Amino acid sequence: MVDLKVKLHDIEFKNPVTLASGTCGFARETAEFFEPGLLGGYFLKGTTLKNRDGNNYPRMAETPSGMLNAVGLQNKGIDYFIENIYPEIVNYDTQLIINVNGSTVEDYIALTEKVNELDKINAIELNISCPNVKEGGMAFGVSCPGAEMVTREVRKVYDKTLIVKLSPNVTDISEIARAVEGQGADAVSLVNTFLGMAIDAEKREPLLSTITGGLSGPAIKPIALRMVWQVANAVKIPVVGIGGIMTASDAIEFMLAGASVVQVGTAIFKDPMIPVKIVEGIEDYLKRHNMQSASELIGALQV
Amino acid sequence: MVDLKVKLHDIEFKNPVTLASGTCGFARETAEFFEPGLLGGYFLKGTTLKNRDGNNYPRMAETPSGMLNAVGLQNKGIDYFIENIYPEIVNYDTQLIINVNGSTVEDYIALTEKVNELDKINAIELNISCPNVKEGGMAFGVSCPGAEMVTREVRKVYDKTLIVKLSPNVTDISEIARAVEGQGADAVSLVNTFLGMAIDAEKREPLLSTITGGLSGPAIKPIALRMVWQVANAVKIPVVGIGGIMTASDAIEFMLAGASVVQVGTAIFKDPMIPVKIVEGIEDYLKRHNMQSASELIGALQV
Amino acid sequence: MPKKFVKEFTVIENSALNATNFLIKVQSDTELPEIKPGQFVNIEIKEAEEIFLRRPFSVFEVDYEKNVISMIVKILGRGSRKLTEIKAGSKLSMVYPLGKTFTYPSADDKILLIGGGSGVAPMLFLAKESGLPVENVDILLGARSKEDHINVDSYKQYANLHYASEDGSLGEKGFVTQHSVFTNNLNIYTKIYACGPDGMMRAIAKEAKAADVFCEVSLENLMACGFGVCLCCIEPTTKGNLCVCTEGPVFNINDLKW
Amino acid sequence: MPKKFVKEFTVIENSALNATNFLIKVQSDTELPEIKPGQFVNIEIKEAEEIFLRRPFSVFEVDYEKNVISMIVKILGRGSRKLTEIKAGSKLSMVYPLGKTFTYPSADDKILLIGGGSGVAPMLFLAKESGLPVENVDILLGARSKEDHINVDSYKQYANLHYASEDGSLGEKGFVTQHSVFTNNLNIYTKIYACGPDGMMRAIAKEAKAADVFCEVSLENLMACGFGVCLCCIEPTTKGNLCVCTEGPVFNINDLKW
Ligand SMILES: Cc1cc2nc3c(=O)[nH]c(=O)nc-3n(C[C@H](O)[C@H](O)[C@H](O)COP(=O)(O)OP(=O)(O)OC[C@H]3O[C@@H](n4cnc5c(N)ncnc54)[C@H](O)[C@@H]3O)c2cc1C
Ligand SMILES: Cc1cc2nc3c(=O)[nH]c(=O)nc-3n(C[C@H](O)[C@H](O)[C@H](O)COP(=O)(O)OP(=O)(O)OC[C@H]3O[C@@H](n4cnc5c(N)ncnc54)[C@H](O)[C@@H]3O)c2cc1C
Ligand SMILES: Cc1cc2nc3c(=O)[nH]c(=O)nc-3n(C[C@H](O)[C@H](O)[C@H](O)COP(=O)(O)O)c2cc1C
Ligand SMILES: Cc1cc2nc3c(=O)[nH]c(=O)nc-3n(C[C@H](O)[C@H](O)[C@H](O)COP(=O)(O)O)c2cc1C
Ligand code: FES
Ligand code: FES
Repeated sequence: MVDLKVKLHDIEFKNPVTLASGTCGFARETAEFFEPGLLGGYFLKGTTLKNRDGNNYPRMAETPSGMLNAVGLQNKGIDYFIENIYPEIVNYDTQLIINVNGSTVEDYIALTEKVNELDKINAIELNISCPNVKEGGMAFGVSCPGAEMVTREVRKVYDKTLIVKLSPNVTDISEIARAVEGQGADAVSLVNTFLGMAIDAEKREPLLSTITGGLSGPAIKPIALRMVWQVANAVKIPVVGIGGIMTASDAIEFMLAGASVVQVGTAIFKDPMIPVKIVEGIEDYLKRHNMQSASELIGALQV
Repeated sequence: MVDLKVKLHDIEFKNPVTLASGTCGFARETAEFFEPGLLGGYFLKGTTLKNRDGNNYPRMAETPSGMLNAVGLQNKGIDYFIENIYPEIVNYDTQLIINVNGSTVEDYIALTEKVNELDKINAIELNISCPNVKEGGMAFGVSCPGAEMVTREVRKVYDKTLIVKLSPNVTDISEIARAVEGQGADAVSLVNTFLGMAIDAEKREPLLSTITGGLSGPAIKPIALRMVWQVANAVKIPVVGIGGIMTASDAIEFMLAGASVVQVGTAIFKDPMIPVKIVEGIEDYLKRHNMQSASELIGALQV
Repeated sequence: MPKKFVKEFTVIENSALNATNFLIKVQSDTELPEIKPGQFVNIEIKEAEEIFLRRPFSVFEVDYEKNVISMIVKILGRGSRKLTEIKAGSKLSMVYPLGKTFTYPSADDKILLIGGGSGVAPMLFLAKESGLPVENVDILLGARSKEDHINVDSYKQYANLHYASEDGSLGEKGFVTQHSVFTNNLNIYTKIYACGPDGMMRAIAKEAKAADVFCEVSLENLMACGFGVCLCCIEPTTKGNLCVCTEGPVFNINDLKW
Repeated sequence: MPKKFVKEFTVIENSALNATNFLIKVQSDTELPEIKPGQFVNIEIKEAEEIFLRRPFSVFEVDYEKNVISMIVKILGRGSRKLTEIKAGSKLSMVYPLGKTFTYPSADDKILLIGGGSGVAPMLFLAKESGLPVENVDILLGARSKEDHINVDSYKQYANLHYASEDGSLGEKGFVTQHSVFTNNLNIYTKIYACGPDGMMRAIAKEAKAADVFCEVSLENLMACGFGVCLCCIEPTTKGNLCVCTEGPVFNINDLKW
């Protein structure tokens, strides 16, 4: 029997496969396909202090091996989550992590304080990298002072595991990673989506209501993998690897590059069962390679 | 009859379709498939002052809708070019542009001075964005001071059209574009490749000898298109659009986003005739849309 | 117990209904869950370059005995074209059943079903399922010309068939909303259902509102996931932006911001 | 006049030679240029997800009358597998002819051709083209076992056939360099040609160097373009890094840094 368990700071995941924020709703939606306890965890849909309607339709465009989205953090706000959603999912036998979003530092703080009260939420993922909102979002994540400031202020009010989600739309992502590590982040997750654009040549119009949107899917995998490798080599805190993961091999590559946990995002739109297949594939890989534990994969790239 | 001609600063291209540096050799190779005069121009293989062997094999990895390369500017040096290659291609009825690369500013200057003497070369493309060389290369292209310095010094010794090729591996590409515009660049071309990585999960080794390499192909198109759109809105000088162009529609999208000329790169590996088909496709589009001239497409996106 | 599934079906028939519409029948080797009109499947388009996401198609008919689902696929772009080239015997991965059904008519309802473009399937399915006598079910199908209409004569047992065509080559000339069912008295109907191009449904909604008749439309917004996690398919409603894939595709026109 | 072409060929045959090797014959509707052993074609693998680049394959046989080219395709990964599933009648886009041929033997040469893995095709092609009497042409084919060998009996008219297999199930037991043609007297040959796995060719090169016999090998480096523009396929040589696709795939071992 191989041991699939991995640790991220002080929380344990039963396996390294989790779902990415904004691609798994509030875990209930995937529960219609499979038992949530099969996965290591869920990074729930980006949540804000107040209700947000998100951006106008159309919010999506298919691109080569990927897609652009411009959802813009549509959600009903943290209070709705606490009252209506949390009770429904609280007993899922898996890690539930809230993806926290603000337009101002005050928003982040207020949100975090509320989340801190939720017993079964052992970590938050601080999203300072959403490219689809006008204020806040990515603005904090693309400069060291911005990233440091939000991390520092949230750290003051949050006791549990603090994961900061980084934007790939930067010159040097390891610099930002080091900056948030310096302010007390317990882990970093990367990457969020790449700012991209799609045009309808016939109509001579953008395909998204917001003109630009966030690129995700296998197309971004090589860049995301490079960033995870750079960041894992730059910081001491653990790394959550995200970006275009479709198969167990992809997940393993991110772990070899230094990720302790991976998030599967867009892949689930293509096939909701992919995350479960990835768990099985990792187990199979470990057996084939005579490895005892998934944690042996972390950073095991031979260079 | 539609008019396919476009202007870039003071040089004219018979049509907006050119080939990207490093993907069309020295134009002779594609001439084995089609008449070079069919295309607007060729951005010749990155040339350095002295012979360069480039990086070790393997230098290439296939990725979803794209590829990574780590060629590392292998070339025989500018003197070899002037003596042996230039005479052979000088009479091609198309624009020939040299892609100039240095490890130091002095290299760039020395190279440019030599190129300045070549009658039939009406422009250079200053490559400050190659991710595959240890010194120089991208280092100049990812900061405003670096980009400014090289552009300023080369501008002093070069009389003809100076195109600066930008790196996409930056937080704000329009900032860099404005910086080189400020130092006298006549045009900017973008994007060069994205720094990426690929891993052989079974062997637990990187697939490239250099670990990381440059990502190109349709995978990067949405990001490249966004950058061209941002830069075209930020500078007054013309823009050359590059990144994952496979079809006439792709080329038109880049023009709508603001490019005056486009470069086709990796697509040619998939089908060497693609550039010719793109010229035909643009002509067909203009006819279908009752447009008189390809230049009407430039920046014509309705937002 | 899962309520939604991802499964490989076997294509047992793919036949052209006309130049651009195809009937595709697929069979499962396990029992089907209950599937209602308006619900849809999300189909993976395999072996196609540059197609990344699945494509949603309404369920047209269900045969619970043989575990067969059929769809009517209209060629619109790359994915639908590729799908219509599939051979019997091939495998087709589907996510199903997705979305919600219509408000079923009650025994004393007289209903009008309007289908256009790719929206014909759910209307025919609903006509069959309505349980109403033929005389209480009117179907109006709209298309450009006779060639663009598909033959639905077998549905005469469930409904009265009316046609509109822009060139007048089948039924009345003009758009569906110019058809006599609209220009006469829309109030003879107690429920109207529609599925088709956006413009058509908006025009119908306008007429239904004016006549104050209950009206549901089935939307075809662009989708990424199809099961409510991506929030890409939203439609602005009086209750906020709702997911067409989980809270629709069927909406009461009074809830829409049309 | 173009010297290289991109064209859709029609597949006229795809037959299994054994479990992993397939003979694929494709036909052009225009005249073929001259194609020599060692030269290759770069094939587009269509309708395959996540395959972006073409795959290079050596030409095995050319029929100038019927404009037919054939290749022997060994299943190695995703692309070659997909290619071996192609049906007669399908179209196949090829870039051709690519690369350079071998140094042809002269009338008084006695040659040894060694093929292994996916490298059998150019060796058989060269045997046929050499123009030498059978007694001056030895072919040595290496594989894991009898099942991995393909039947090349029809080449008896051009060459003496020798086999090596790792398990001894066909011909001599062991690697090709352990075969008696090597362990006896390699100097009976004036020219040696080889194509196969890297390790095999390096071992052969070592023996040929030791015996001071002329030796050319055909390399199979990873390629992106296949026609000399990307510089991805390079091999370090005494003349610097050379493109395998244009300056090879055939190299004299003395030029290689092996
Ligand atoms: C709930 C639902 C049920 C549907 N039922 C059916 C059905 O029963 N039969 C049927 O033929 N089709 C149906 N459709 C529409 C079908 O999903 C699209 O025709 C298909 O996705 C087009 O894919 P494509 O690759 O052919 O087009 P693409 O190549 O992706 O696009 C071609 C053009 O069509 C536009 N387009 C693509 N999808 C849509 C869409 N959903 N709405 C409007 N414009 C679009 C694109 O923007 C583009 O301009 C349904 C859609 C939904 C959401
Ligand atoms: C000039 C030339 C001539 C060739 N002639 C033939 C031929 O006649 N018959 C034949 O069957 N094959 C031939 N090959 C090899 C053939 O091109 C590869 O087997 C094929 O590209 C593999 O593609 P794939 O998609 O099946 O493998 P992938 O899925 O791309 O790769 C599977 C594994 O094989 C490795 N691999 C892929 N290509 C090569 C390669 N070229 N060399 C070494 N390892 C590789 C990959 O790194 C990976 O580990 C030739 C190659 C060259 C360059
Ligand atoms: C439709 C969609 C919505 C997303 N919403 C969020 C979000 O709310 N918060 C967040 O941090 N990331 C969000 N993301 C980014 C993903 O979590 C992930 O970082 C990104 O998609 C890259 O991974 P992938 O390529 O596996 O999808 C979203 C992505 C998509 C495609
Ligand atoms: C194999 C290869 C070699 C390249 N060499 C150079 C080079 O020498 N100089 C340069 O400026 N860009 C070089 N590039 C980058 C391309 O010119 C182009 O900017 C990039 O590939 C994006 O365009 P594409 O997606 O159409 O290929 C190279 C790209 C590839 C794939
Ligand atoms: S398509 Fe994803 S939420 Fe509806
Ligand atoms: S494969 Fe491109 S140069 Fe050889």
